[in-house]
Amino acid sequence: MSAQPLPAERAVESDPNSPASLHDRLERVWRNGPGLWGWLTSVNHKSIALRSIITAFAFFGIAGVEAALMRVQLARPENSFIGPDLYNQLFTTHGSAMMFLFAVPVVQSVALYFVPIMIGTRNVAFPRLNAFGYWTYLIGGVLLFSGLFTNTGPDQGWFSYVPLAGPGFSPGKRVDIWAQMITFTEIAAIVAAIEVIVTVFKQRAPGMSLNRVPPFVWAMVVMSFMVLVAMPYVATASAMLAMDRLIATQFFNYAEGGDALLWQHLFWFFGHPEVYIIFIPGLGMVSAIVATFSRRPVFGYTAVVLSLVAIGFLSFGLWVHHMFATPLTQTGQSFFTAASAMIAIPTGVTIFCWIATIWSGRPRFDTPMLYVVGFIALFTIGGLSGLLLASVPVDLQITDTDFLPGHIHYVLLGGMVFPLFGALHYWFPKVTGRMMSERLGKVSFWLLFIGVNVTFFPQLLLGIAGMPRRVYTYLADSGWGGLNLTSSIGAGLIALGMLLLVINVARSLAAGAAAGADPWGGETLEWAISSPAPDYNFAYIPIVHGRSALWADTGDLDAVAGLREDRREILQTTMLDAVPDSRHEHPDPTIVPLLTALAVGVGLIWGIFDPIGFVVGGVLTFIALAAWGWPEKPSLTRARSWRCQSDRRR
Amino acid sequence: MRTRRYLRQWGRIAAICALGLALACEREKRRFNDASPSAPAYAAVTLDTLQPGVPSPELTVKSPSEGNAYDIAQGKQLFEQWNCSGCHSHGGGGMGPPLMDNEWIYGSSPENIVATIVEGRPNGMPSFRNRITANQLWQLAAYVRSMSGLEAKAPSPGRNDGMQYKVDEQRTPFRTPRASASKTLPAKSERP
Amino acid sequence: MIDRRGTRHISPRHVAARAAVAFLTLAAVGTGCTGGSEQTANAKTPPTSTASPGTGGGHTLVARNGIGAGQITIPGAEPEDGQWLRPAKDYASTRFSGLDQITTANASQLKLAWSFSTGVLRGQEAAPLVVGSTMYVVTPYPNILYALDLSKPGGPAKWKYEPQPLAAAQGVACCDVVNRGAAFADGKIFYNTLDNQTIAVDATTGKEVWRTQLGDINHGETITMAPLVVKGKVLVGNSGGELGIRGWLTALDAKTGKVAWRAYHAGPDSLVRIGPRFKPFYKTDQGKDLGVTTWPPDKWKQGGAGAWGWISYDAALNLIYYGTANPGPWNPEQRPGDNKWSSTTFARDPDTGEAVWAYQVTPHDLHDYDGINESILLDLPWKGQTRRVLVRPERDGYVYVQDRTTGEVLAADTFGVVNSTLGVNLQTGRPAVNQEKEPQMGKVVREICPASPGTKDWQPSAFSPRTGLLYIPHQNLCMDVEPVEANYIAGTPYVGMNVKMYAGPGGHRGVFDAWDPIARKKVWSVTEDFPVWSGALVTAGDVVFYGTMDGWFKALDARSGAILWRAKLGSGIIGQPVTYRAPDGKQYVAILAGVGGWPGAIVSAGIDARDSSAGLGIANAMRDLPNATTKGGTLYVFGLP
Amino acid sequence: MTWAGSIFDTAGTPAERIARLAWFLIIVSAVTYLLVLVATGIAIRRARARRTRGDLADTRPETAKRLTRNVAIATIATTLILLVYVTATALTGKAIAWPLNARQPLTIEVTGYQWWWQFRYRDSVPSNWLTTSNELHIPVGRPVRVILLSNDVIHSFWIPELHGKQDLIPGHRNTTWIQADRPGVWKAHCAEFCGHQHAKMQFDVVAESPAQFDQWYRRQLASALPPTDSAAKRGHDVFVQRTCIMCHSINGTEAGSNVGPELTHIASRPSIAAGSLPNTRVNLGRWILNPQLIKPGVRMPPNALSPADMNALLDYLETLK
Repeated sequence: MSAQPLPAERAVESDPNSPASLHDRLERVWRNGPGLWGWLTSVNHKSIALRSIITAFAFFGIAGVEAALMRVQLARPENSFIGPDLYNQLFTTHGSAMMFLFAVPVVQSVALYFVPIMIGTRNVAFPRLNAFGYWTYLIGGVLLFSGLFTNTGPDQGWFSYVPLAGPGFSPGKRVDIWAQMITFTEIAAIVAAIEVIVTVFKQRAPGMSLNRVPPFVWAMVVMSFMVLVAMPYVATASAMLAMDRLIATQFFNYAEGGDALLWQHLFWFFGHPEVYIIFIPGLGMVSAIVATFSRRPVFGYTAVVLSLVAIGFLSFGLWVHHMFATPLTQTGQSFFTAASAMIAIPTGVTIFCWIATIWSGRPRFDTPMLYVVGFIALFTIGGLSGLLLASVPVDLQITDTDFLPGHIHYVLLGGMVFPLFGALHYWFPKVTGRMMSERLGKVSFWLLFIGVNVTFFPQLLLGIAGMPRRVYTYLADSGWGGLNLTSSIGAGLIALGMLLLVINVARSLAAGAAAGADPWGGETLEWAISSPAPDYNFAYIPIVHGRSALWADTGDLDAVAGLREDRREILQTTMLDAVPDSRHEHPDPTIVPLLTALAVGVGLIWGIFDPIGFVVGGVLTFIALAAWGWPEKPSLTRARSWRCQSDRRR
Repeated sequence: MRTRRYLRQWGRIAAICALGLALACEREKRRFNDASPSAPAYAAVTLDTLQPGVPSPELTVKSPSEGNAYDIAQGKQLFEQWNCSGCHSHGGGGMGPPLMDNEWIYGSSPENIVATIVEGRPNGMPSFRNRITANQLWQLAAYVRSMSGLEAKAPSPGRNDGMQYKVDEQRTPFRTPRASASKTLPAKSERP
Repeated sequence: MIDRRGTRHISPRHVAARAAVAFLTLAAVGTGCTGGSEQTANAKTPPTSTASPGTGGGHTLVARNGIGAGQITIPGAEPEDGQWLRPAKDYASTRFSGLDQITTANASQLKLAWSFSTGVLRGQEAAPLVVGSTMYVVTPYPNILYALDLSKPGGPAKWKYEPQPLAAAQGVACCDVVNRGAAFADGKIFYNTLDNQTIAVDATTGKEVWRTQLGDINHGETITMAPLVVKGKVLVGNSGGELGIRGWLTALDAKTGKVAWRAYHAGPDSLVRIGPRFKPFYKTDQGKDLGVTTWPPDKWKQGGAGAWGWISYDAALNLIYYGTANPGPWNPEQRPGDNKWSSTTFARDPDTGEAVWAYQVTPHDLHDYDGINESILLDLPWKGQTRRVLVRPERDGYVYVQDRTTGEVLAADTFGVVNSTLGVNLQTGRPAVNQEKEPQMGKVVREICPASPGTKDWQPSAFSPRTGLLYIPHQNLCMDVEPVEANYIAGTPYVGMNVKMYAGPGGHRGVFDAWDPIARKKVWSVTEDFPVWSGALVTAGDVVFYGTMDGWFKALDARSGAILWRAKLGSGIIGQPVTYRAPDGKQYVAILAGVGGWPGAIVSAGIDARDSSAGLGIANAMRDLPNATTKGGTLYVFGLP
Repeated sequence: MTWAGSIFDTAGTPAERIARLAWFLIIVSAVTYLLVLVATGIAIRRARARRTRGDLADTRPETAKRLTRNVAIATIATTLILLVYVTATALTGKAIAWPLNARQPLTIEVTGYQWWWQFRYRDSVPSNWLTTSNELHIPVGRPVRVILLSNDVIHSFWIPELHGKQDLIPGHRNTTWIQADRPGVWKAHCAEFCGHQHAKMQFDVVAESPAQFDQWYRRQLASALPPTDSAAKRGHDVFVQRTCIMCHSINGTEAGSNVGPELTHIASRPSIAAGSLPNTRVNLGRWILNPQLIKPGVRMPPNALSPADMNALLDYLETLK
């Protein structure tokens, strides 16, 4: 069937109580303040998520340029384009930025943008905290790259193995900058995860019980829980590293009761789930796109959701397979090999379900759908090459070779970047109100798809050919020149594809065709509101009667009324069944999150140079938090009465 | 008018930032292949300011390793590997005098220290002439200075990866050098 | 009067035993003998004329020990002549004086007779010599030799001899620039300078007779030991186990200074002077060219094993006994194998230098346990028969009793806290190494006892035939170590170990023990706050003397350990007390006060203890010494009023 | 696909078994991948057809049932493949473990330095312990126990032809083993990022017959002969009086420092600079003059030697066969 969703604004227009004025009233209450001040004080989830996405893409761009530079250096043997010092900084900041400044923030930002809309609420749960998260993330990212541009770029590898990253072998402040960047981004990531979790569990539209939550939202919830569990490990580890370096703690010093391997365990206990943190949202995006473009809900909703949850759990049992060469007992080997194998099962199930969705659907192959097919083609290579790495004996041969960058890029580009680009094309109309060019989109897709294969398949082969990774050059007689050159050419294709993508975005922003509220005929609630989305998202909070909110057989969209329009109010519902529970007043724009982030920034950055900075930063943060928590007016009003206005209309 | 004030203000801020950046670059530079001031230059450094007649203008040789984290770290490795630590321990001394205190018999400036290493000193300090390259001499001197807090804290080494036997150089308090030669008293700028 | 800090331990069983002690005193022949002729006496049939105490005759040196024990005799005992001709007094290294004017009854009346400043403020480890009416004092670097006239009040200087050693030698002296004394023979004073010269000085005129350069500071060599003159040969060994030297013992002709022979302590048998006469007792010491095959290729050439300690001589067997020092570098992983002949006791023929037997006390030394300590030669009743033994309180914490004709170990008992080894296997002669305390690269091993200076370092012990007890000044230190790669650069240290020492169990750092070699146990023990780094002296008046590093010079009752007297001197004491009869017929006790040496360098060399690895790790254990004493270099002489 | 230096160019049992497993996994993966692609392709074609026909999405219960069955079958198939995978892995893992009954193994300590390798061959007689740098010889057919140590940061020991990697971790003593089943000359790399010159931290591996190995061993064990001609004598003096002596050792001379590789038989080695330059006179000269141009960041400094000194030094080093 072809769903005919009912845009909410139409409902607003026909409201007897002067709909235009309702829009105005809500707009007045929910919009950001004017000018720069308004920008700095915004607590709107869409504003913050959007600037976060843009920031993430900016970092992605810089890190991509770094990758390109590295590929130029490696294009031929004994190249002298970049020396080891700069090369090491480049590959370290490339990896760190891609992982910590792009991949996680961007998927979380997409979540923060679309999750509230998809579940039918007006803002995320803790808007000021959300703003704070963004500012810390921004500070962390700027810190890393200002380090790079002042020759203080971390050069120890994104994995920061001690003792190379320790005080003895990484002099100066390079590693400290890395460690604090981690702290900043982990604060931001944890904040975002809390936002998503609380928002999803407490602010879903009435009727959206947990078994009706869209797979995309489920993916984001699973990812957020994983962030909550995994990120503290790396944040702790990086804090321990910084303390080892700055105030002479002994966490990683074998001689004083510490251990270099402790770092690896802590890091990979985060680092392996990290990969899944990054691509589970990708699976969510794929689910959303597949459903919309196949014109049917995702096949096997329960299986897909349970698979996502299973992947989330299992991903915490695999970290040791990064450390097989450190070494490991036979029993340990078997356990971690088996655990690694096990995770392939739920991953397989999701892929099979999507294939089944397409199989039984009526797909349109617009650019977003192309990216989904690209995802299946690339990610499967990534996953299957991962099986080689999870097999201890084979891993001993190919770990730390170029096979690994090949594998991880297949996984991350295939599993996360392709879905993300699909999502970009898919939701661009919702965010901007304009369509992207299909032609340019398709060309750039094919460039990227071919580019990724040309770049990274040779790397898989190079690994098998015995080329170690993280090398700034290789000898002429190694016989690796041809494959490396191929790989570098592939990188050029990727760069070209990226360029077209940027042009497409720019052109579409300026002159893209206007998109209606629902250009794709989507399934989920975001397509029920106008494009671009209004500041308050929903004039009336919708009531959901099924999994596919907009494809419900009734075709009608019930709505809740009774939220105050003169202040920022959110409807809270119960955790499982989303029964309306209470109204919650949300804060107005405020500068406090920025100030708090700055105070934290002062502490963490000054602390790199002198431990006194931590103290000063701590005091400043305390002051900022005091301002944050200063009581003004009661913040939670228990709803005395709420009404559910059945507003059934065609 | 206003714009100009703005510009000036921003210019000032930019200048401070640029200085900070330049300092950061200097601190973090890895000088692999830089030409260093050659041996005769530091050999000409005088230890004493008392000179008959009119004192000659002071010869200044700038140590390229001052304030450079990488060089100080290299100096630290060399200090261990070339058995400096055999006599001076990790600054506390033993066969040789301590280096972490504020007694500087032959001067505390980088040039003085380099001269001491190159020429040797009569009561047991061997002469390393021709044994150590200029660059490494500066690195050693910078590390030796960091042992008593004469180097800035930020580039000074952190704790060892090994047994702990003293407070690391990064946290060693600055101690005003004491010696007969006034040249060895640090200029204000030398204070971290 | 008991030192407030010291505590006394008396074995109750031994109190009873002591009551049963009977002793014989034997007369010496001749008085006022000024000659230095080496008398040889048949140890089995000592002279047996009797003399009453205090008549000026020496005591013969036979004692009867308690419960069922036989007699302990000192082989080659010379009659007491009131002189002090070599640091150990006699060839058996007993540091026992037959003078008995100072007794347990009157020791409390000891008063300063006179003092003399050497003008050198480094560690004073030397024993003053007394020859006739002259006292000879050797200072640390610059190794000045003073002759003091004992026949005049206040001991004014007769002359002073300055050898002017190379100043650079200070840079290769591992543990302060000490000198352990001179030796007198044939009218000459023989002693060594820090820069590896052996010098003979005319004892009367102070004129140099000859000097011979024996080593090279550019290879890390120094000489700090006191030579021993045996049968017209001056025996000298080198120091520098921390600087990659090649250790040796050299004999010089006392008349000309020509090198008579030199025996290396590593390398092929020809260099070690191992020949057909060589019959070591234990299997692991037998074999060809062990000085090469027990080292990694070529490393024996930098393997340390000097001989900077004490040499004893048994005239009857015509053998000298001495120990070799630690192998280099300290880091044991860089020298797999037994590392022969480091930490080894050698018995050699003094005429040719041929080794007769050798016993490696510490094969593959792990903790810088030099084997240079004094061998005290005794004829000991042992399981029903008299054995000719040497007794050696060793650095590794054991008192070794060895048959000195064969090298067989009869007993090895700990006299301090030892956990680095778990006992000595008397069948194989090898100590059982405690694997847990074995230093390994990439590992810090903690709480190794004893620390590198051992349970007892160089500080010589004394043996009294009257009490049958051995008086052992020693220390109670443990350590943490971290081996690191040592790099051999000639003329610089070659150690490869970061060390941090601290007081052992009990918290005290020094101990003064009385040890019964027959019962193989401690009889009494006095603990001191700082290591007891001075030598011991015991007299026929049953008074035992030693000094502490915070400057107390003490006299104890040799039987009970009760403190009889003490005096606070100007600086910490690490010297060797001697006693003599002055031309005025009275007995005096002399000691050099001047803190230094390995543990005292924190004062004498101004080590900064904020670095606890300083001074090869001992600074950490000694960080409060600068509060207790200051530099010095003064000779103090005490006598009865 | 057995190009030189690859993990399939095997010369020893462990590598051989791993290669077999890797092939198996690659084939299984490739088949799986093809199946996924084919399934996707069919899905797209069918769906396309439906679209051209103008049909709606197929949400009939019977279709859903069929699809559920197919997804279940695919999942079960995946599980079975994974079971085989885990079993194969465990079997191979067992097969490449150290053979406990190995007779007369050779034991070699490998120490990693930034950025070179030291090998120490153990022997029951200490004076037969052989230390070499950046060149590993092993006898064919004899198992070799390898003890892995690091002097600074984490490195990884890897000879692709013989076995997988094992890390050298400060504070840990890892072991691995290798055994060459055929003679060969290979290049091995450090496989764990270890700083500036990780890329050029290599060593040469020579597997040769036991007789050749013994010959090599005996030759390496000998000290360097004293120089005979005047040029070499001068070169020797340059070596022991200039910067060289601070870091390098040559058995039989005064030089005994371990900061850099030991050079007792440098002239017999195929390469210099940790396997990154062929050992020729010109390369050696270039390297000594300014190693930073060849390996930026390497710990060896530029050495300002006069041409005459340099020539003499090279003459001397060339005598160290």
